[in-house]
Amino acid sequence: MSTMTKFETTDKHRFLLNMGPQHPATHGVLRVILEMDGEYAMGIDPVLGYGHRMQEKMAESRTWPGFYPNTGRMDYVGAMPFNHGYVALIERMAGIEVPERAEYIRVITSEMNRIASHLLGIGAYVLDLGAFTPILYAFDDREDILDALEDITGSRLTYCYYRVGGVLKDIDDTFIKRTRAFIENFRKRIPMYNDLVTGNVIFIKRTEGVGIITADMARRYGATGPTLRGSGIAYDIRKSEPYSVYSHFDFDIPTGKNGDSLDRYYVRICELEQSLRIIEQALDKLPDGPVLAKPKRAKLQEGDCSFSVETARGVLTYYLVGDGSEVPYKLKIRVPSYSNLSLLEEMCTGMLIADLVSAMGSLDLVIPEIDR
Amino acid sequence: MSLMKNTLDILKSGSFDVAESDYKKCGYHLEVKLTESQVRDFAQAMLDCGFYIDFVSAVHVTPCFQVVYQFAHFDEACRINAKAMANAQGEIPTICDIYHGANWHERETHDFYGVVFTGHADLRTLLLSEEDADLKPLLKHADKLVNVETITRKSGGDAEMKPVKKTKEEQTAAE
Amino acid sequence: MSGYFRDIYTGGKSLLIGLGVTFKAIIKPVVTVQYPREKIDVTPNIRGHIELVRFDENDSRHNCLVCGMCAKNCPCGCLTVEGEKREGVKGKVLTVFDYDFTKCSLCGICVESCSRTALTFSSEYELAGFSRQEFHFDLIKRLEGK
Amino acid sequence: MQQIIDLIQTYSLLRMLIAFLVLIGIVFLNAIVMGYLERKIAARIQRRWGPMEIGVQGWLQMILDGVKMLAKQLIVPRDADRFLFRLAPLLCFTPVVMIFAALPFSKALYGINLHIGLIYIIAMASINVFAILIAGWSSNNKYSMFGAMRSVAQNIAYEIPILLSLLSVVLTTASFDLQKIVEAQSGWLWFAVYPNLFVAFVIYLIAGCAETNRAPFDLPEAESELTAGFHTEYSGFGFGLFAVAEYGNLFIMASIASIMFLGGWNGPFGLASGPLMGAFWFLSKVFVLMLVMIWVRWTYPRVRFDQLMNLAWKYLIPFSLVNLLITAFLVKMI
Repeated sequence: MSTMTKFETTDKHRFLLNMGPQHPATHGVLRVILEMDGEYAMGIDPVLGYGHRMQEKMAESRTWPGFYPNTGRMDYVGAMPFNHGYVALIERMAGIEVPERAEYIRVITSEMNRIASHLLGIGAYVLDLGAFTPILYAFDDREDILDALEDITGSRLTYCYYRVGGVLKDIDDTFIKRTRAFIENFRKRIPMYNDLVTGNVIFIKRTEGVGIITADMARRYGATGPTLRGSGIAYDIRKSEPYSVYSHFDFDIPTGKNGDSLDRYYVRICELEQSLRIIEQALDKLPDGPVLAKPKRAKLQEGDCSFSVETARGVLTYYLVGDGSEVPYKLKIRVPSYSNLSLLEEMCTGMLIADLVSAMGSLDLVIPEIDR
Repeated sequence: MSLMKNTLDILKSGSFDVAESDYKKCGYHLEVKLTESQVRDFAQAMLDCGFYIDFVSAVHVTPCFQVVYQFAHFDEACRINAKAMANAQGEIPTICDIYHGANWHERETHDFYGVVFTGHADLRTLLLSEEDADLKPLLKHADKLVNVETITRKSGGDAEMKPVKKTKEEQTAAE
Repeated sequence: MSGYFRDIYTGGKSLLIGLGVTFKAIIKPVVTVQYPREKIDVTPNIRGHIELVRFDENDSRHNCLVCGMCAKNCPCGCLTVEGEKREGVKGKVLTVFDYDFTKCSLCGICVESCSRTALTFSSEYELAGFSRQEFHFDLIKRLEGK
Repeated sequence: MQQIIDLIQTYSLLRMLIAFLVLIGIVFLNAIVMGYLERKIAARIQRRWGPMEIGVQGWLQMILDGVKMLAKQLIVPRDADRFLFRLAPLLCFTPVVMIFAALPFSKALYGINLHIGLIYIIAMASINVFAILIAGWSSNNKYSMFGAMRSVAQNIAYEIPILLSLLSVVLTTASFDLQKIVEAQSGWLWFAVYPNLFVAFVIYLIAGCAETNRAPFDLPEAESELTAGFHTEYSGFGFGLFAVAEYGNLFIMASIASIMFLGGWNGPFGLASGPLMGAFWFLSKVFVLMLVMIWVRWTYPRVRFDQLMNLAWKYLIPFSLVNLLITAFLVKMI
C-alpha cells in the first residue's frame, strides 16, 4: 500500500478519484486511484495491502502443519483448492502416497467449492452491473453446497478438511445422496441464470467488448483461470499438469472468443456444468479404502518444491524452500487474483467508469487473497 | 514433450545453465541457473517461446538474495524454474518491461526483502504501507540465515522425509 | 435497418423473459428463515470450539494425560495446558486447561493430535459475549458444569 | 365546529395551507406505503421475507425508519456549499407536493383543476433535475457531481420522448386539461387500447422510468459506480426527503400514465365511478403501474450512460415522433 500516487496531475481538466478502499465495486478493501477526464479513467493505479497479513512470514515462523489453517483464509470463497495445494505440496516434497479414495473426495469437495465460488463470483458481478436479484439466487444455490460441505467438514467457509496424506473424515451415504440431489437440482437452475442474466440485452450490452484481454496480454501478465480462458486459451492446470486424480475424469475446458467481460462471465457459467460433470464421475467411480494415510510428522527436506493447482480464479502456486527443519525456510504463495488484477491498468485505461466497474468485476477478485 | 525439448534446446543454445529436473519431486520440469547479467536475456527468451510468468520471488540466503522466477506454458505442461543470485548490493535487473506482470511481483519482493530491481520505474511499496518501507519483514535473522547450499536440492538425495525425534513428553504419553 | 428492428425484437424478448423469471420467484415459497425464532437444524458434525471429553457417560473425569501435544501443535497458541505430579496417581494430573477462543482458527489440529481422544468439537455455534474475557474458556470447569 | 368551517371558508389562505398540509401528508403516506411495498416485493422476488420485525409483517418498518431519519444528524460536509446543500432536498420535495395538488384523483377529488394541467405538471417535474444538480454540486464530492451531471443529461434527453408521447394524447383530445382527458376516455375506450396510443404508452413508461431515475436507469445514484450518486453526502432527513420525493415522483409518473392512457378515474367496462370509487380505480391503476416499476427494478442490471442516451435518441425519440405524426394524421382523418 502506497499513499503516494504516481499521477502528477497538471492538466486542469483531469482530477483524481479514489475508488475504494470502501467502495461497492471493489469487493473488499481494494483502492483504485483513478485519474479521471470527465467520466473517462485515463490513469489507473490500484493500491493494495489494506488486508495484508504477511502470510508468507507466518509460514516461516511456524511449523508446516501449523501454517495449514492459514491457507484457507487467503481465498475464503474458494478455500478448498488453497488447502489442496498446500497439502499436495507437502505430499510432493515428502513423497507421501495418498489413498485413492481420499483423492476422489478431494476432487469432489474441491469442485463443489469451485461451483460455490463461481456462483458468488457471477452473482457479485451482476450486482456490480446493478442487478440485485441474481446474487440472492446464487446464494440460494450456494447454500446447498455449503450445507453439504458443512456436514462432512464441519465448517462452512474455511474448511481445513484436507490433511497431508488424505482427508480428515470419510464421506458418508448422506453426503453422496445430497450431492447427487444437488447436481440434479442445480442442472435445472442453470437455465434460469441464462434467462435472467446471460440472455438479458442490458447485460450483454454492458459486457460485450468491455475490458478485452488478448492472449498476449494474458501471457505477459500471467493471467490465469476464467480470466485467461475468456480470451480463448484452453489452459487449465487440471488438464495440463493434472494433479490429484483429475486425469481420471472427462471434462472440457470452456473458452471464450473475444476475451471481453461477457466471455469471462460465460466461461464461469460453463464451468459450473463441467464441475458438475467431474463431481458426477467422481461419485460414480468412488473407490473404497482408507481416506488418511498414516500421518507422520516430518522435517522438510532441503531444496525447493513447487505445486500448482487450479483454483476458482486461476493458478495458485505454492513454492516452498526447505532447509531441513520442520519450519519452511520460505513459502511463496502465488495467488491468481494478484496477477489478474495487475492487468487492470492496461485493460481499462481510457474507459468509462461504468465499464471499469464491469471489467473489474469480471476478474472475480477476492481481495484478501491478493493482499495475503 | 516437444515443447520442452524445444525450449531446452533454445535455452542451451542461449548458453543458459539449464537442466531437466524430476517433476514428481520438485514440481517443475526445467531448472535454470542464471547469472545476474543473463536475467533479461532469459526473460526475453521465455517470452519468445510463449511462456507466461507465474511469479517472481526471492529467498534470503547468505551470499545474497536468490531471486526465483517461475514460468509455465499455456499449451503444454512445461514449468520452468529459474534462479539467479542478486549481486552483493542486492541488485538484479528488472524484467518488468518484458513481462509486465513481473511489475507487482518485483515490487512485492522489494517490499519484503529489499531486493532492488535495477531499471524498475516504480518501486513504491505495494503490499506494505509506506511507513513500513524499511521493515523488510522476510529478511532472516542472522541465526536462521543459511547458506544457499543448504537449501539446494541434493541431487539423488532421498526424497523421504526424516521423521522427527519424539519429544520426551510424547514418549511419556505413549507409555 | 432490419438489424435495428431485430435488436428491438430480441432485446425486448430477453427483457420479458427476465421479467418472467422474477415473476416465477414471487410465486415460489420463501427460502430464508426468521433466524432467532426459527432455526435450521445444524449438522452435529459442526466444528465449533473444543471441549474436553468425559471419561464415560456418568463419570465427570476426563481422558487428558497432560502430554501437551494439543498446545504444542496449535498454530495459534490458544491452548494452555498444565499438570502436576500427585502422589498415588500415575502420570500427571491436569490442573489447567485454558482455551482462548478469540485466537482459535478452528482448524482442529488439537483434536487430531490428541492421542487419547480427550478433546472433541462442541456443536455450539451461537456464541456471543460482551468482552474478550468471556471467550477464555476454562475447559475443566466447563466439563464439570455439564 | 361550524365556526372552524366558517373560518376556513373565510380565509382562502388558511384553506390553502390546510390543503397543502394534507398534500404533504399524502406524499409522505405514499412514500411509506411504496417504501414498504418495494421492500416486500423485492424480498419476494429474491425469495426472502423482507421487513418482518416491526408490526405484523413489518408494516411499521417504514414509519420507524422515518423516525430514525428524523432523529439523525444532518451532516454537512466541511467544504460543501451549506445553503445550497440544505436547499436541495427541499427543492426536490416541494414540486412533488405542488404536482400532487393538480392530480385529479377522481371527478370531484382534486386539489386544483387547471386548464393547462399537463403543462403545469411537466414544468414542475422538471424542477427535480435542478434539485439533483444542486445536491450533487453543493456536496463537493466527485461522486455526487458525477451523479448530478448524469441526471441532468438523462432528464433532458428523456423529457423529449415523454412530451412527444403525451402530445399524441393531447392531439387526440385537443386539451391540456386532465379532467377533460379523463372524460374523453369514459367507458372502456381507454387510450391504451388504440394501437398508436399504446405505442405512446410504452414509450412513456420507459421514458418515465428514466425520468424518475429508477432502475434500470438509476444512473445518478448507480451504487456500484458512484457509491450513492448525488445523495452520497446526505444523511438524516435530507436523505429522507430525497427518498420521499423519489417515491412521489414515481407516483406522479404512474398517475400521469393512468390519466393519459388508462382512463384515470374511469372504472373498467364503464363501471360506476363516483368520487370515491373513481379515486379507488385511479389509485389501483397507479399502484399496478408502480408495482410493475418495482418488478422491473429488481430484475434488470443497470444500463451504461451512452446506452441510455442511445435508447433515448435512437429508439424512443424517432418512434415517438413517427407515432405523433401518425396520430396527427389519424386525428385529422377521423
